[in-house]
Amino acid sequence: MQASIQLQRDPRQQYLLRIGDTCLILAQRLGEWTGHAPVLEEDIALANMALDLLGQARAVLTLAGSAQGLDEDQLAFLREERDYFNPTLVELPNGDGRPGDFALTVLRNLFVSTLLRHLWVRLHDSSDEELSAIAAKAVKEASYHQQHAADWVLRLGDGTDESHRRMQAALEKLWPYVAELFEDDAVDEQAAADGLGPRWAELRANWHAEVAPLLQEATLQPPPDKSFMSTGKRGVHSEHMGYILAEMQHLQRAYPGGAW
Amino acid sequence: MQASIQLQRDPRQQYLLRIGDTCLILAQRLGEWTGHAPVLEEDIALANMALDLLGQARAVLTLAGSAQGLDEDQLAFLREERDYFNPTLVELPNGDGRPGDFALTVLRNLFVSTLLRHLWVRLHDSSDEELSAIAAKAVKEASYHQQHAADWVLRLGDGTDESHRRMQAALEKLWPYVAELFEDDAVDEQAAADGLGPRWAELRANWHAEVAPLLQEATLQPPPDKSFMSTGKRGVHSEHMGYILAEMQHLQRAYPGGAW
Amino acid sequence: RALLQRFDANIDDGGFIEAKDWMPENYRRTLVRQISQHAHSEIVGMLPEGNWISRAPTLKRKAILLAKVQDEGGHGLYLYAAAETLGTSRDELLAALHSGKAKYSSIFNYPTLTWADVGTIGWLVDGAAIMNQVPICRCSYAPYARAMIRICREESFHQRQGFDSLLVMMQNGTEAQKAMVQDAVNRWWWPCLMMFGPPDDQSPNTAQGMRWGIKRVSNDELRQKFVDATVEQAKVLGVTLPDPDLKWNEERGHWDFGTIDWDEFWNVVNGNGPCNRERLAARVKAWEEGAWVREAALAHADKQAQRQPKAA
Amino acid sequence: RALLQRFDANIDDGGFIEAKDWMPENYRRTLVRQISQHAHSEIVGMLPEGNWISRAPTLKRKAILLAKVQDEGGHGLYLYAAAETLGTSRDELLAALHSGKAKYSSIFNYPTLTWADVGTIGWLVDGAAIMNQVPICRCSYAPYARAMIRICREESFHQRQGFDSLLVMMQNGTEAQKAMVQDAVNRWWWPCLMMFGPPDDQSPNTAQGMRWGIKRVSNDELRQKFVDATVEQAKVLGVTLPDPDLKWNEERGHWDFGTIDWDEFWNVVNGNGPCNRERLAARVKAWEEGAWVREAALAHADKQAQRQPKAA
Repeated sequence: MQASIQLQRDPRQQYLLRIGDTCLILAQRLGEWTGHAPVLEEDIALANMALDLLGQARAVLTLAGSAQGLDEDQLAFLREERDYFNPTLVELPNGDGRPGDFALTVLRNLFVSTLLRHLWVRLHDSSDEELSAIAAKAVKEASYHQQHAADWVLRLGDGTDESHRRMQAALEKLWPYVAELFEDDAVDEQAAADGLGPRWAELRANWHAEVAPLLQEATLQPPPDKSFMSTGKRGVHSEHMGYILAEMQHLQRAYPGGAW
Repeated sequence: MQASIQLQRDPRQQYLLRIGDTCLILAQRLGEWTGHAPVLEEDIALANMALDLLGQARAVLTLAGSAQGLDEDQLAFLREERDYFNPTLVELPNGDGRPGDFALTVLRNLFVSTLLRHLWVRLHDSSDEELSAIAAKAVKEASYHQQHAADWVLRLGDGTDESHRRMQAALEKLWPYVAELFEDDAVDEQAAADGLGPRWAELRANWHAEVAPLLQEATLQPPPDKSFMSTGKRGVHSEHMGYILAEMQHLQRAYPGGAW
Repeated sequence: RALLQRFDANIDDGGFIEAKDWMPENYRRTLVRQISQHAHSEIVGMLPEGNWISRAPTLKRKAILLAKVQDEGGHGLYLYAAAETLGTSRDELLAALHSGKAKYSSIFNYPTLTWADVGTIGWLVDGAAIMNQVPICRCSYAPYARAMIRICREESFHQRQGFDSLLVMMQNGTEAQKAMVQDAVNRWWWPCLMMFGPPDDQSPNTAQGMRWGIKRVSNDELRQKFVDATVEQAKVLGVTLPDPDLKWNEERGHWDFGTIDWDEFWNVVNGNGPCNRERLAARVKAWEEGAWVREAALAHADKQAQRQPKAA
Repeated sequence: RALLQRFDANIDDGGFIEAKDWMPENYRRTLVRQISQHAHSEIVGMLPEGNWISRAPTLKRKAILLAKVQDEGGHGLYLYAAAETLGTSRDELLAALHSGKAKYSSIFNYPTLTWADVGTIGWLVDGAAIMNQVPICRCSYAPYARAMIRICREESFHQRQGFDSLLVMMQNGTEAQKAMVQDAVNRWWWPCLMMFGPPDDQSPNTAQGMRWGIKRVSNDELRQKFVDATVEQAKVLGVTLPDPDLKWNEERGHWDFGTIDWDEFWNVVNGNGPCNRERLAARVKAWEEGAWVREAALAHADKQAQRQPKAA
């Protein structure tokens, strides 16, 4: 009986799921590239990043489920959409069709890896020892992802006219989803109070301090900020999320009681 | 508990499922166009054809399940891929990305509606009264679908250079999947012997007699025949089928015991 | 001047204007704006519901949904035709939509996140639309009024189907399904109240629209009527409307309700709702990617026309 | 002539040829063909398995699969590099693949239809590949031999992982899972036997390949070795190999097996397998749609190079 599991709506768990789901869903998107990248080296690099993110997701989901007796797979495959807490940014399609748009992919990687690197740095000081240990390993991976993405953003932003145009279009598409990353709420409040981890809002300044000059060097111009705010971190996702989950969850749902 | 249902591997049932699944899966593909067609009239026409096909699928699946006590929804949503028996042609994507390629869509509609019209005409004489009644209604719908598709194939084949090029490309993509439609086997043998319905092979001559001159008038040239043979009618599908089913079945699988 | 007087007199008598009749430029412009906005709403409205066609949970529900979305396309057609009687072509109207100049109903800038959203759109969004549209069946411009009569009949049907699909889940469904329905109602309730437009004292077009017999009932009156009707239906369903201030006012003979977040309304109207970019992008993509089809159809028709005389 | 004699003598002594050594044109051509075919097989082979990354049933299996497909990309890299030591660039080799001139292993023209196909590819396809490749670790061309040593080590690991994933399903899984595994084995068994190539008496390249120390063991010998090893593994798994003629031959000390359908083999080799068109189309699409990325990377590098001196 593979009905969905019920979460306890616990702020600690939600804080952890935001991190774990960010890694999980971005890994899912990056995995779509495998075998379809512009050069073989990127097939390998994107798969490698997906693998790192998946490893981070597994560690964090395991931690998030432990209090409630849920394992990583129950959390990954048997939640309803409302109980996934990744920011909307990571669930957006890579582009029209599969595998999608390489410009959007590397730009999103830059945005997310910059966020995660700063997050892991801070989580290293978490009052939760396990989370601190996960962060120690993950920060190195995030640094590599950030470097890789930054190299490509620079190359493509300041490459040919076409690559510049594509990068600028990707920037205009993704930028509106950045604000959500740093939105503050009670979940973050509680995590900060408990010493579990930082408010994501505290990462905003560092994030912009790294991303803004890079975009400038890449001759890219973010669009003006709007009042639009995505809400994936609260479990209210875009219409894309349902398709990701239908595909990702299919085997667990269709083979109840299966052993894999 | 939404595990998959088990079929009895009965030739009569398989004969009916080939028909029902052809309608079901093509309806699924046509439904993807809704809201995305090149002109509003085609949004409406494609949805209307999907609706006709869905109605045919429901009638035939109900008949196919009756002996085993299975209803249309169990058959539509709770089979494993191996137990769907539509020819591979109907499960091919509309094109890269969604909604896909209008050229491929209208050409496939021509191929399938021509097949189905001849099939329904013959099924009107079925020894199964219910199937005969279904056919009487469906034949009118198939005639309209065929006319609609033929008009577009003509328009696009003999339209602009670009539309001709796209239609020719679609023809080269789809033509290899036509042979399967008329492949003979024991299932058809049994249906013919029982008077349930014709061998699909018996429809081949009429099909080509209608399609060939139309392609010619549309200035389109089928590629040379190859030995390639798709096998969806035997339940061995293309890699596309799994994605259709993951999406189509998701709610039934994820909400066991649900009432809709 | 004489024409204007006759027009005004006709309107005052509750008469109807036909396409061939003289009408003031402003009246014509107002109607084109309103009818095309309504037509655009129908075709943009196909997207959020169309999103669930491939995932409908039963074949019956899939058929109902397909038929509904097809009807919306049909409504779009009648309405574009009605607008065309006023001298603006469908292509011009679509160009205004695609450029972002023309508006469509903001409600379609909210996403459909679960299957229950489909039923909820039928129940609440179509319900609100009907409230808005029934008075237009008596609109002074006859082609618009005639289109609306047909549309309203179909919308009522859709609303009942939406309500029915929620009722099945609430009465016979699992706990997970009931929670899904409640969640959908929570997300759609307030945006639906916004569908009637800003409060009367902030709605500049209302007076002139009333005078011309294009608008017959004010925004706030319609909103109150909708709330009153919906509260009762929610009880039958067994869902809670997400408004702690909702209570019966014996004196007014109406249900009081809480304060609408008009900031959200204006945000969405001004392009910053959850799906504004994606909805418009989907329409533009369909139009641009379909260009070769439309061109080919024209080219083929030209060839046919040139062949005719030769064959004769 | 003296060069040729020295080369032949070296080969006869079981020596190795390095990239800088003199070699006959035919030897070079044969190696480029074989190594690039092998490299193409690795990157085309990423497609059927990559098809299941998004749907892997657990996070552990997803990670294993991602790592495996990543490894295949890595094998592709080493092999293209090995081929490049012979003077043909990766771009030239890819152009031959994309034009259909170069071949890749026909096994990847079969579709992955269920999750069990992923495990079965690991067990049977990688198993057969290892049988084919282990002898190449002693190939006379040293760069190829060195690449193969690393590749074979990783392939063995993949094979064990594939077997393990099937074993879990067969031992602890549901009936539906066991049926899924058996179905996958039924579909992959015969194509895997074809992976060793045509029977020795119909394989024209074998003799020269043997002579040059590129090929070390004949097709039929390898096939027999694979059958013998696999029959035992199938027993452990609890699956039936779909061959009624399979039986132990005491005299030969080997398992006899049924007749291979060589028509099917040649059909697939000649482009008429289930997925030939789609596999090639996927590679060509990735290459063409990636052109702007590769061009931009070059353009950026040029800009950087021009900026350096100015900055200096």
